[in-house]
Amino acid sequence: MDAILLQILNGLDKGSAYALIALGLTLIFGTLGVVNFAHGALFMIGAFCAVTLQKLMNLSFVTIDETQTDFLGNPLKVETPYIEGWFGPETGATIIDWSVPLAVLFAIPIMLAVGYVMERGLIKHFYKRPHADQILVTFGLAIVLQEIVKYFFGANPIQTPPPDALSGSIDLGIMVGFDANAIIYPIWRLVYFGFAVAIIGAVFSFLQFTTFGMVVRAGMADRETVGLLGINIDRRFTIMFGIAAAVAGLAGVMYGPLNPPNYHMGMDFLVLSFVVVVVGGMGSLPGAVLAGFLLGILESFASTTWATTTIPGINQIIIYLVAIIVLLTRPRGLMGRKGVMEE
Amino acid sequence: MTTKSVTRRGVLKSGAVAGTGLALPTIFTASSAAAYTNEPTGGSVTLGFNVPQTGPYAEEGNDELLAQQLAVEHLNGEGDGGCLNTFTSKALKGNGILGKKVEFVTGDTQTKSDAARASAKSMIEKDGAIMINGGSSSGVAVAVQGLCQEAGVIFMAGLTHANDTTGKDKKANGFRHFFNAYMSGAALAPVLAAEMGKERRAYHLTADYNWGWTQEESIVASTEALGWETVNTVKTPLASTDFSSYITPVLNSGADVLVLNHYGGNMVNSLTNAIQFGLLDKVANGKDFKIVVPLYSELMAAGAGENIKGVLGSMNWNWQLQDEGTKAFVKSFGEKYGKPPSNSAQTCYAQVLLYADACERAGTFNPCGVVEALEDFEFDGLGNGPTWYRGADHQCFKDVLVVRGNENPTNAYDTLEIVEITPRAQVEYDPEHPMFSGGSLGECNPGA
Amino acid sequence: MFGLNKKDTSLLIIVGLLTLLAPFILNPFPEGSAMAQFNAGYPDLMQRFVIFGIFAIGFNILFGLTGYLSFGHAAFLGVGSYSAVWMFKLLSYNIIPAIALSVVVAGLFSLLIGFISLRRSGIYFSILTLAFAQMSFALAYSVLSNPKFNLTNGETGLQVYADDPQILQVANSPDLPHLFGLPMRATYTMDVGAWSFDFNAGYYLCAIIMMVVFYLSIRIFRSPFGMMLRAVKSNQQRMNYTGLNSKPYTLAAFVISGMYAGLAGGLMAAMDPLAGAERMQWTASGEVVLMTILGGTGTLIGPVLGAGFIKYFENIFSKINDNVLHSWFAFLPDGLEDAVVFVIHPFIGKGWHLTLGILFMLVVIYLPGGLVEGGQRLLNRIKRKKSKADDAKSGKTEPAE
Amino acid sequence: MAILKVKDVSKRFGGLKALTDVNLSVEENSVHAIIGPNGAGKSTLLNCLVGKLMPDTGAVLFDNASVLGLEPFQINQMGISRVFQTPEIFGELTVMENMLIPIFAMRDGAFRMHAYETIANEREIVEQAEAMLEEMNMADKREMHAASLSRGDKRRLEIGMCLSQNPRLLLLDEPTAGMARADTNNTIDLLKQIKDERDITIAIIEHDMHVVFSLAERITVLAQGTPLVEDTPENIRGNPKVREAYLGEAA
Repeated sequence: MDAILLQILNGLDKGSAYALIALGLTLIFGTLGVVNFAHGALFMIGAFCAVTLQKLMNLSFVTIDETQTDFLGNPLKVETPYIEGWFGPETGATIIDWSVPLAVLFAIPIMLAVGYVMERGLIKHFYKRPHADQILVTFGLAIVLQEIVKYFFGANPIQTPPPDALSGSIDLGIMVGFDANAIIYPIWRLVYFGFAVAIIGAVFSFLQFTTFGMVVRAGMADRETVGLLGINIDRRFTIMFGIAAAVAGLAGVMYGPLNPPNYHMGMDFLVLSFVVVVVGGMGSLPGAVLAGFLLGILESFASTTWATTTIPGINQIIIYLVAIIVLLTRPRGLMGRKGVMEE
Repeated sequence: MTTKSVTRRGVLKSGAVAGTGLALPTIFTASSAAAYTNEPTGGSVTLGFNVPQTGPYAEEGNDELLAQQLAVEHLNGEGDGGCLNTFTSKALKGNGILGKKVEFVTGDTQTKSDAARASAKSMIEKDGAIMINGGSSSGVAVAVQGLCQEAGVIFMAGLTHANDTTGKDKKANGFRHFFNAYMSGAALAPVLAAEMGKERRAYHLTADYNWGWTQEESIVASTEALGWETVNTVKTPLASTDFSSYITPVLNSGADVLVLNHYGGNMVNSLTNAIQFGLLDKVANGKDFKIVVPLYSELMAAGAGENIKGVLGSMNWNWQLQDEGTKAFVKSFGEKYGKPPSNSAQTCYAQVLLYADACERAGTFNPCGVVEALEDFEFDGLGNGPTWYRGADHQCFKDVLVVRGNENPTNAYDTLEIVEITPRAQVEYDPEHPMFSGGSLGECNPGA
Repeated sequence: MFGLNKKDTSLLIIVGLLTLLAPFILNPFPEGSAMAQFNAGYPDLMQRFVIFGIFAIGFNILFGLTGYLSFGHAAFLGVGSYSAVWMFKLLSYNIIPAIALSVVVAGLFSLLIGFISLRRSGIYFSILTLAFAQMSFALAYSVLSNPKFNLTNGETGLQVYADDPQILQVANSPDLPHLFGLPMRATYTMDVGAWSFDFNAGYYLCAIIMMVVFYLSIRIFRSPFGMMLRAVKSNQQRMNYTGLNSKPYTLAAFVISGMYAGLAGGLMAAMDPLAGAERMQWTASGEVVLMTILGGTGTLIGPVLGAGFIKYFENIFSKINDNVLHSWFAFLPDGLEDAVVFVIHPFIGKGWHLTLGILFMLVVIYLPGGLVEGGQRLLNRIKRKKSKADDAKSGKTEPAE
Repeated sequence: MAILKVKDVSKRFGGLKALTDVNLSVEENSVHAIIGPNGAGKSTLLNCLVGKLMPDTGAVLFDNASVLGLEPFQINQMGISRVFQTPEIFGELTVMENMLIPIFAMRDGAFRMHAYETIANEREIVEQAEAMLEEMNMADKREMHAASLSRGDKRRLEIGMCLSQNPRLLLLDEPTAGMARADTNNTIDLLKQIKDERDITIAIIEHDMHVVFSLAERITVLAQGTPLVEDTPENIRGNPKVREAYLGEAA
């Protein structure tokens, strides 16, 4: 029982990342009708916003400590971050310790800007081109973005640890009446799940309760009609693209403490998140979220010993298998509207 | 007009002098003089450095390349000479190899066996490389070793840890300086017994491909010989990025040791996840829970950051060793590049020197001569103490290091501390050991 | 000639001459000169040029004609390679049965995957093929290489071992892939003055096969069948209401292109008897997409050009390092030299992926017809200039094309 | 003799009744028009005839054989050709190729792997296509891309492609929708000419009364998913029910 609950938690956690990426992907597809293969790269850029902030905070001045020696036997150069110099060692260290949560604030303007530039500079010109062209140009963009990140940050993963207060794990089992130590779960993973739920909730209520959101939803349903009403739908779509980029980016920022960011994490998630979108239903926001969590849970269960002994190798192929089955039996996906991209 | 199996470009350079351009085409057949593939005939000899320059192991490859360049400098008598001063064989004079200046070309393996073979071929066919060195995975090493055997050049492997490289896939033209999974197990087992006791229950997470399997097999064998019990062995897909669903079952499995048979990005993530889930803070079966990473590298340690504190593993070599060879190498590498070398860098450096030395001692670049000179060669002064290149399988035997993630690192480079230097005798095995049997070296192939 | 019109015949002849003379064309710089690093005329790369040319020609039959974008074609290439190596292991090193089997197996495999994937179109088709390819890769890399049932030899790659049966191997035939005794590695080197040219048996075999399949692809492009495939791309609705069933047409195109991929895979194994799982990864499928688009989708010669371009990039361009750059810009003052090298540095050598990505984007944005369209535009511009000049002289106008 | 019979066809979309008990028969070699206000179910009916939609109940018989459950290409092979509201042609192909495809389809059926033949060698088919282009007055445009034709020419091409298959029934879906007056008149003339010169049945769904009364021999008026009346143009003109349901708005 507790093992099953743990795997569900793992699934929800994986699913959080899938859902957030797929949410943005669907938003872009639904509003702009663009298939964005560079969306995984936005997730990766978000994670590297955290890395950048961490590096900025750790910018240091060098003092020479004659009492110690480095690996060559020369006097040791001691690096002290400027922040610690300015705020005193303790406050400074605390600020650095909280760099990942702070990076959320740091990443929002950056991701909005990246999204804006991407849409105005590139995607805009592809609204009327076939989906294949959109896939190709964004695929090219994804390669370029990941190579740029690799050039600046190298190929090795970089740790972005959570703040001390939020690292370690807590005993969830006791809270819901299990034995002690039955369900111990890392705090940051719970934070990540909560964060994902909050972001998803924010996006949905934004679309549901603001005029802006209403126009966008109307635009998703029928772009031309809204255009006829004299509403500048293009500008709103640009903002929508920025928001989608920010959602993916924030998902990336917060993901860093779970698994250290590397330059190819975007590509790792790309194929998966497309599967999520297709399973959920192209253009359906609730579908993307539901499918994200479902696939996360499914993947977790497929990796249990029970599953891999029943069907050897199932953990390697489960996601693709699900995609194939769903596409063949229910092409519109779990929650897709009938007739939308249903071929 | 003759037909031959690989081009020999070196010869042509001398022929070029005689040619008078296109007005009166003179057609040379190149094979008349050459006795083996890419026989150097000019004033220089070309080595091929085949390392990952793109893809997730690019940093590892970059480190190897730095060491290889350093080795070339030392061979050509530039710099401080590095290990030439400490090497017990004194055949190398700092005047190149056999009086020829050493040049090199580089290739990008991309850590894919196909791409690695393509770049090795390009260096052999186009650039006339007479020896290929480098690499950061066993798949690549086996693939390139096979190619070098067929082409008739020497392969001096870089980082390759699977038993197969000098086991069932061993080749006469290939040599491995790096240690292997069996040796990791043999070196780790006594330390594990000393630190954790003989009654432990181990849970293995293993990367689901050849190297992972051989490592799991080796570690399971050596720990079970200690009296440990293996609770479960779980294979994880190579493409996994999050290991939480593999870690959680460990918590309540009754195991008290987790062995991560992972490398590179897999290892960084699985270890990070294991620490997140608080495994190291746990007490199981009345004992403190422990994590073992049988194969460590400096870059993985850097990627895993704080998480490696207290985690045991093994290494081929570490810059903190105190023998003369190590000190000389670390000094010249550190002064040139501002950081200490990694163990794969050291392997590549030593391999280049060993190759050059073998050529000097054989008095020829002919692969068969080189093979003869390297087989059962005993030396010291390149790090790790007295070392033996066994003739039966072309595996190097030397001390193996057991290391632990440093609890209190003083700088970015001493994140690992040496726990034990396991003497060579303890990691030796019979060439016909079941984990290594199956293949045969074959004959050395000079290519012509 | 050969049942082709004049234009296609001359194209075929040009391609034929280019491939047959490739050892000369690709080695334009004398040995030992500073430019020699740009020579591409060594056997391995020449083989790759034509093998990937075959792969891309086949891909273009599917993507160029029907517009179905497959992200999983590398799987067929991989399956072809595995089949070929298995023939080497079981029968002998003669490449004929190996290549034959690789085409057949890839054909059957593509029939299966095509039959399922083609139940959807558009982006769904792309994702289905992607999913199948990734599954194949995962299976080949680990699941099917377990010690109990080792079909692929996983990470190391499938290769021939001394204890393999090789029941048809004749005692004194070469111990590496050969065509009735002619080893694929046999190379004759001709030296002319400072130049040196390699003539490799394997390359010429691949080149001849590429000529044949290139000819076949011209025939397909010009055939009623090819016209039907273009009709699929243009308007499936009209097609169906004209009494034509578009499904078997697309499936046939899918299988043909799968067989081309299998042939390429078989040839790769014949040139180098090792089959690695990485050649099935979806990024490898992405590579053939890049080749086709860069060269020119739907054009005859485009995919071959694109394949050559990318392979040249991967093998030659990637080797330009900072030292080389410094030697090029040595004529500049020191500070400026460093600055120039600093600016160019990210794009060359190991940064070749970045350059390729940028180039690819530029092509998709500005040159949807790829290099071929670029060439045509250039030619037209020259022609127009010329004709303007002619007009001025003679007062005549050429008829519009 | 009725060549096309629609018997008790009903079709619902969720709660919406699109067609209710439609009965209709089209006589051989006649021109039969189906008219009705927007939302009367004209398009739904048409889609049921050509295999795009499956009615919930009822039967559709062509030459006494059921067409229900057949794919569009199979229905085409029975002798029904369809002209769309916006011309559906192969835009990226040349006019000549557009004309060749239906003729190949006539000869070779739904699928044939003629991958090694050359089009130029198929003399007979090329000649037929040339003749048809001649008949459509489009011979001079044969090498143009179909997408670059004018709206009227696209319509001519589409009709020509349908006629080249010698269909027994030609279905036209608002063939003059969105056309300029001159193009509309040209199309009417073309259809008249076809009617006069060929043994062909034409069923036409139309909004434009000018077109309907110029061409049709019989007219069915559809309202709210069910046929209101079926009669000759003269009688329809005078029918008060029709005026009320449909023409009333225009009057």
